[in-house]
Amino acid sequence: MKVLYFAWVRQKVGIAEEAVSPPGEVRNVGELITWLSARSPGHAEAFAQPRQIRAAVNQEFAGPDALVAANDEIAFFPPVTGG
Amino acid sequence: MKVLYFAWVRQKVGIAEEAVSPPGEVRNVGELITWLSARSPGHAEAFAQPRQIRAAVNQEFAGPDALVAANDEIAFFPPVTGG
Amino acid sequence: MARILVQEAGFDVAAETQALQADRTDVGGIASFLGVCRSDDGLAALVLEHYPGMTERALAGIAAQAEARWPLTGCTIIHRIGRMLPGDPIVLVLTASAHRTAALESCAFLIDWLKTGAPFWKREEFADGRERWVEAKPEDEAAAQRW
Amino acid sequence: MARILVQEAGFDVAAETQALQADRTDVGGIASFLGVCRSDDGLAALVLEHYPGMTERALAGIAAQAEARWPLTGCTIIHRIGRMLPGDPIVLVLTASAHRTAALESCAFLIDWLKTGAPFWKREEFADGRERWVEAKPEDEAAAQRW
Repeated sequence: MKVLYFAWVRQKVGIAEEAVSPPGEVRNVGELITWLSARSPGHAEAFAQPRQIRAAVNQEFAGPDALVAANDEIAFFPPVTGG
Repeated sequence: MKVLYFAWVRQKVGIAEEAVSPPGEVRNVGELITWLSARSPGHAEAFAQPRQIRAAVNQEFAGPDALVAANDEIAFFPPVTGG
Repeated sequence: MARILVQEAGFDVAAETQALQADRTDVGGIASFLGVCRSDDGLAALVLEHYPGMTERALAGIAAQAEARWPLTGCTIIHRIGRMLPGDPIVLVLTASAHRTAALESCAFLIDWLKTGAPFWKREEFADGRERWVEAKPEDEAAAQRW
Repeated sequence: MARILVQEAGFDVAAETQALQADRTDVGGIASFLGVCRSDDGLAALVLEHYPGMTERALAGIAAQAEARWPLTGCTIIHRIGRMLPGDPIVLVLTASAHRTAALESCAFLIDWLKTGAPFWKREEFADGRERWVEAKPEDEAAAQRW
């Protein structure tokens, strides 16, 4: 599973991208956030306020209940501010 | 009183502009239309359908009840179609 | 104060856009509408007539309403008169503001009002020699009234 | 098919406008919105980050929605990334249609959705060295939801 981070989520995690292999009980975005939070203090800080976090699964916006699978590309970032 | 005609109103009247001196009982735009209609067959044709006619008094849109006076500039034209 | 031009000549969209930004960095968005001559039904040319004097007054009045209603940093209205061929630009409305909503709304307001509140008339000339004065559309009146 | 570009380089508003008219005379109106970097609160620069791949998909999806909803003859979205200085253009949305309402509405729709539905993030850099990620505005979400 490929995980990408953008904007201040990337800055707090400290890396832009990583390959992870969460255990089988991590089935959705919300569970992945919980699991990733334990990886490092940076991860923990990035995900400390889940309401500030948005996600995409395979480049489509996804909520916390969206399922995640081994070959997915999952991205975490703040609410978007383009335009 | 200066009277101006635009678009097909001008084409039907046959002139773009004329100076007129209507009698005192011609007090408003509607009465001026009636009075002008008697000036020539072209005027009559131009004003045959008063609902198709719009007017301006001193360069402001005006309804049939708008007053007209000797030194006014009165214009008659179809509904506008710019933009 | 809005920039209002009624002219036979064409106009330079890029230069007009640039002029609204010149020497200022408080502009966040510029909305524009460019009206173009279509070639519907074999149209060969469109001839635009106006009421000199009243046109400029009407456009300035409409622009002043927009400036009173939205916090604009600039506003430009250029309307051409005379003979246009299919593809030719006819009218340009530009509005600039710190925020996009003010720019977008005021631009739509201006073009809607310009269609019903400024003394321009269009005559269509067709390839087969026919001529026809364009009739006012009830939906244009409705569009202007919604503001 | 909309023309979608995500690029560091600037863009040529006049050329992009012209391209929507090239070789056709069924375009009656072109609406546009140009987003510009403001210098609020001593801003020195704005740095725009995005999600390569997803950005283009999201913009194409938003444009396809606009094209399904309004009878457009053309649609262009150009969004810059990287470092912008006050006064620099950031985003350009152009919509062309036979009729003005379709062009104006779809342009407003696109910029509203782009603000909430495309993965861009802005970081502000100030003259005194401070940096700050721009926060999403609730009114942007509301603007997008009204469509």
